[in-house]
Amino acid sequence: MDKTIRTLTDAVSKVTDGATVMIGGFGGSGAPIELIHALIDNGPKNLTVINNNAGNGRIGIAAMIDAGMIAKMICSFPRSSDPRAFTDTYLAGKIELELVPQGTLAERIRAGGAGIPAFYTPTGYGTELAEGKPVAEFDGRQFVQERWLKADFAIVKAHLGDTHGNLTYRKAGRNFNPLMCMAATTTIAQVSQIVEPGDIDPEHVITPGIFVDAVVEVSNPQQEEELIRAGVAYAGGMSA
Amino acid sequence: MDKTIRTLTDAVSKVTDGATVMIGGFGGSGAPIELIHALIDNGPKNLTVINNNAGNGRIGIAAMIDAGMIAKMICSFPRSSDPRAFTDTYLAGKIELELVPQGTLAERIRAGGAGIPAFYTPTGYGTELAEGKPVAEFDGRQFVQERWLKADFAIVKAHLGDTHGNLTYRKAGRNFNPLMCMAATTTIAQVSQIVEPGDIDPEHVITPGIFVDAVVEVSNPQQEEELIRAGVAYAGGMSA
Amino acid sequence: MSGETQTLDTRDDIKLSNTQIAWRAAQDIEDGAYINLGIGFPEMVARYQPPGRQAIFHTENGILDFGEPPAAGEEDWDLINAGKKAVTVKPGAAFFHHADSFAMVRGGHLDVAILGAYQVAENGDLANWRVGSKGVPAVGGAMDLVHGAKQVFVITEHVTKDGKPKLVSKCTFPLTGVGCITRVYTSHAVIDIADGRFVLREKLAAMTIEELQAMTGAQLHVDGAVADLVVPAL
Amino acid sequence: MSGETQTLDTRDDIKLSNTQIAWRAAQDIEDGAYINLGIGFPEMVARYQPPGRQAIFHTENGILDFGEPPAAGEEDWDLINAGKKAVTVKPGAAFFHHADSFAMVRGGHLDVAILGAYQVAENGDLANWRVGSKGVPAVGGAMDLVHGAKQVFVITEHVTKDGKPKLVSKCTFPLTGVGCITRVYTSHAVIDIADGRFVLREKLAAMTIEELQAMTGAQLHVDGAVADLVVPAL
Repeated sequence: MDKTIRTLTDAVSKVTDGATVMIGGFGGSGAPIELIHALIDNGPKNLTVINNNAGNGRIGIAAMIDAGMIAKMICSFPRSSDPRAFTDTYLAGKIELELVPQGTLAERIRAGGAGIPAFYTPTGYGTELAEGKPVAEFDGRQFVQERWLKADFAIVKAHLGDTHGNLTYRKAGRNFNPLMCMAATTTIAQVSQIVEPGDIDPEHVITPGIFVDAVVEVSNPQQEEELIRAGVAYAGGMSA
Repeated sequence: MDKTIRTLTDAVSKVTDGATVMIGGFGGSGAPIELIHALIDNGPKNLTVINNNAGNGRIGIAAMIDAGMIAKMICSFPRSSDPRAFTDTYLAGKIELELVPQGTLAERIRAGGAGIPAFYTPTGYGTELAEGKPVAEFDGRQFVQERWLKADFAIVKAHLGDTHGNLTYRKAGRNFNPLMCMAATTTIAQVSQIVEPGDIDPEHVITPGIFVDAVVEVSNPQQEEELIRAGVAYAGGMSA
Repeated sequence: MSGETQTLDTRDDIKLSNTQIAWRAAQDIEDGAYINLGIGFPEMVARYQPPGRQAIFHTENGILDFGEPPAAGEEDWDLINAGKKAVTVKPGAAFFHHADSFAMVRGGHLDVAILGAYQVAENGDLANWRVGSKGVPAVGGAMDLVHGAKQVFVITEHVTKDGKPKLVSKCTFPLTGVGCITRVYTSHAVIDIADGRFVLREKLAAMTIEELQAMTGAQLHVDGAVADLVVPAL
Repeated sequence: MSGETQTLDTRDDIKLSNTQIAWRAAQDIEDGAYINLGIGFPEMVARYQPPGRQAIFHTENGILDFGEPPAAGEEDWDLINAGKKAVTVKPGAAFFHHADSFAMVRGGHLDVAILGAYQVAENGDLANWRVGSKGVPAVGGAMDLVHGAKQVFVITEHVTKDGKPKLVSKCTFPLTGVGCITRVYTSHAVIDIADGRFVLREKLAAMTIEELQAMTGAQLHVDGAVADLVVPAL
């Protein structure tokens, strides 16, 4: 068994029009910029994208929006230091937004991965984000019913990955990545280094390989924050 | 901030009559034998105990049952290589049993720790273990509603622990321990070695210190399986 | 139907041994499959992985990719499987807690779970955790394992020791799960469960479909070819 | 009530600065407390921990016990806080994923969360995520943070820039959470929320309760002594 894929383009080649795609990262931390750009080159349209944010500047998810690939964003915070891509598209009525509180977003994704179709949370009770959702009382307090989130694909950024798909992460770059690995039919991870099975201590594996389908090496990954500060715009065709 | 407690007896001194106590371990793996025996010496009665099993031989949870400390067991598998303590007490009608499927037990404890009062699971639907529980349909399939489990105390076995309460575990000794740390008002961990903050890499912390209240060092912990094979019975008074 | 079958002899001369049933089930596990084997008889399946295929074994108590038992005296009692037997790990193993372990189970991440059975019904219901209301009930992970794995197989004798059918129209023992079993490997046959029916796929060449039907507590359907159930001497 | 207050001047000469409000809130954080500070103004609270006390700071994106920003040029952009600012970690820090992070939040493990506010109502309702229905809505972790922490504090100006009360009988802006705030530190007072009422605990010595009431959109109750709100020059 070897889950290694040689090129970024091959890694995302199965993502086709209309797919639901979870993309890891919180802002730029743990964001799989190279996989996103390869996806832009492949050019599937009408995607539903799940991420905590909704892109920054002219790269990554923002560049997907600019390329007209995203029909709907499910996120908690569609703002950034340079939110033009989402803001302009949203205000023009050309992208749908499902706004989800951040902890509920994380728990819905985990529920999708864990086979829990619905759960109750105190978060959002009595607010406009809970409108239309079932409410129930437990132990004298009111809770909102939330549903699992699943996806056709998850695109994540990890640190080490072995050929069985076991993954580690770097610092706060962990964030949504391990959850999304669990919740997608097909999970594609870019890693800074591909290692042999056994090179990652079983005690230190954060995402066990059962949750990962493909691993592609990007040895010096870009950081969204640095690209934004440098004013980079993704021009396409750079992933091959 | 230093969460170190010097003696086992002090560590469990706040567990009083009628408390609900989660005890980590799966069989003997990850079972905090020394803390359990200290608890027997302290002698609180009428406890509700949550563990995957219900004791083996004449030590650990079985010795608690023999000592008449447990009014109710919540567990998935009250059998072992030497199940006399639970079997005899249960068949004599002197201990209550709440039998919970193992994955549901784990998820209920995690829910207790995560502030999720109820969730839906496919597990147990249509069986006697789901009788009387609410059922709901999601995406054309039937699911059972299960409630969170919380406890007054969790007693767990870890490997390394720093003075802030950050913990690591050994191999499959992890099992229910990290979940129980989350779900109890007060969590007491025995560790093989107490180390300084920073000695555990932040990437390798399994239970962050926010979930732990007290850490006590037991440098060469006993393994239930070895005690059972040696025919040991806990005689009391050995924890001081 | 149970009236008919009570007169049957189990005919040891023309049935598979447990190791042969385990061997047959093992042939259907693909390379790279993630699999959970129930405690006891199903654990035997691990011994018969076809050459060139490497399945990855999951145990509920928090290990992925565990291997053979260690040599006697080399046991580490923190490294055990769900049956509380000492195991080893292979390169590429991972440890995780119980909630993550059952996320793998319930979340549909296992390719196959293989379990024993007291009874399997034609609608896929399974009874394998207790036979009555006496004694101490214990369920463990059985009720979780029957939900979530992409396929849930049963390996079992075709009939009980006293000749009663284990494949039935409706389970009479307490259920483990509803409509969860997709395939049954017995001492006499390989049977799929589809659309609420037993569909016969393979049977021992030495017996007729009628003979097999007489040992079975519900209608056996034929949908395409019925192959011979052929296993090596083991 | 808002009719009265619109005529009020905010009187810069007798109000606390934001740093002073943050300082005052910081005095109530105990040694060893686990705390989450909302993005922006609440982050200032971290600067004013009293000597000898060490609070442990949580950030939603998966760090416990993070510390000061790194020197310019030393940033690691995988090591950021919820406001996407570069941070460092202290000895004893831990990293974890978002579901575990919000288990800490929702599960009642934080001792204190401190947030900003557009409006706080006397029943503990908070409005702090949007002021209308225009533009792009963004909620982040605000709705989660108001539930679960053992105490949820607000730090805020007592009135808006145009003199309207921020402490009100009922929020008119979209709610972040219902009945979730336990204490409010303002530019003029410290006010507990108990049993659906604002209870005045401290006020600036230079003003009367009546003057404070005139700036407040709901009844201020007195239950025991009202101390002087005293802060250092900062």
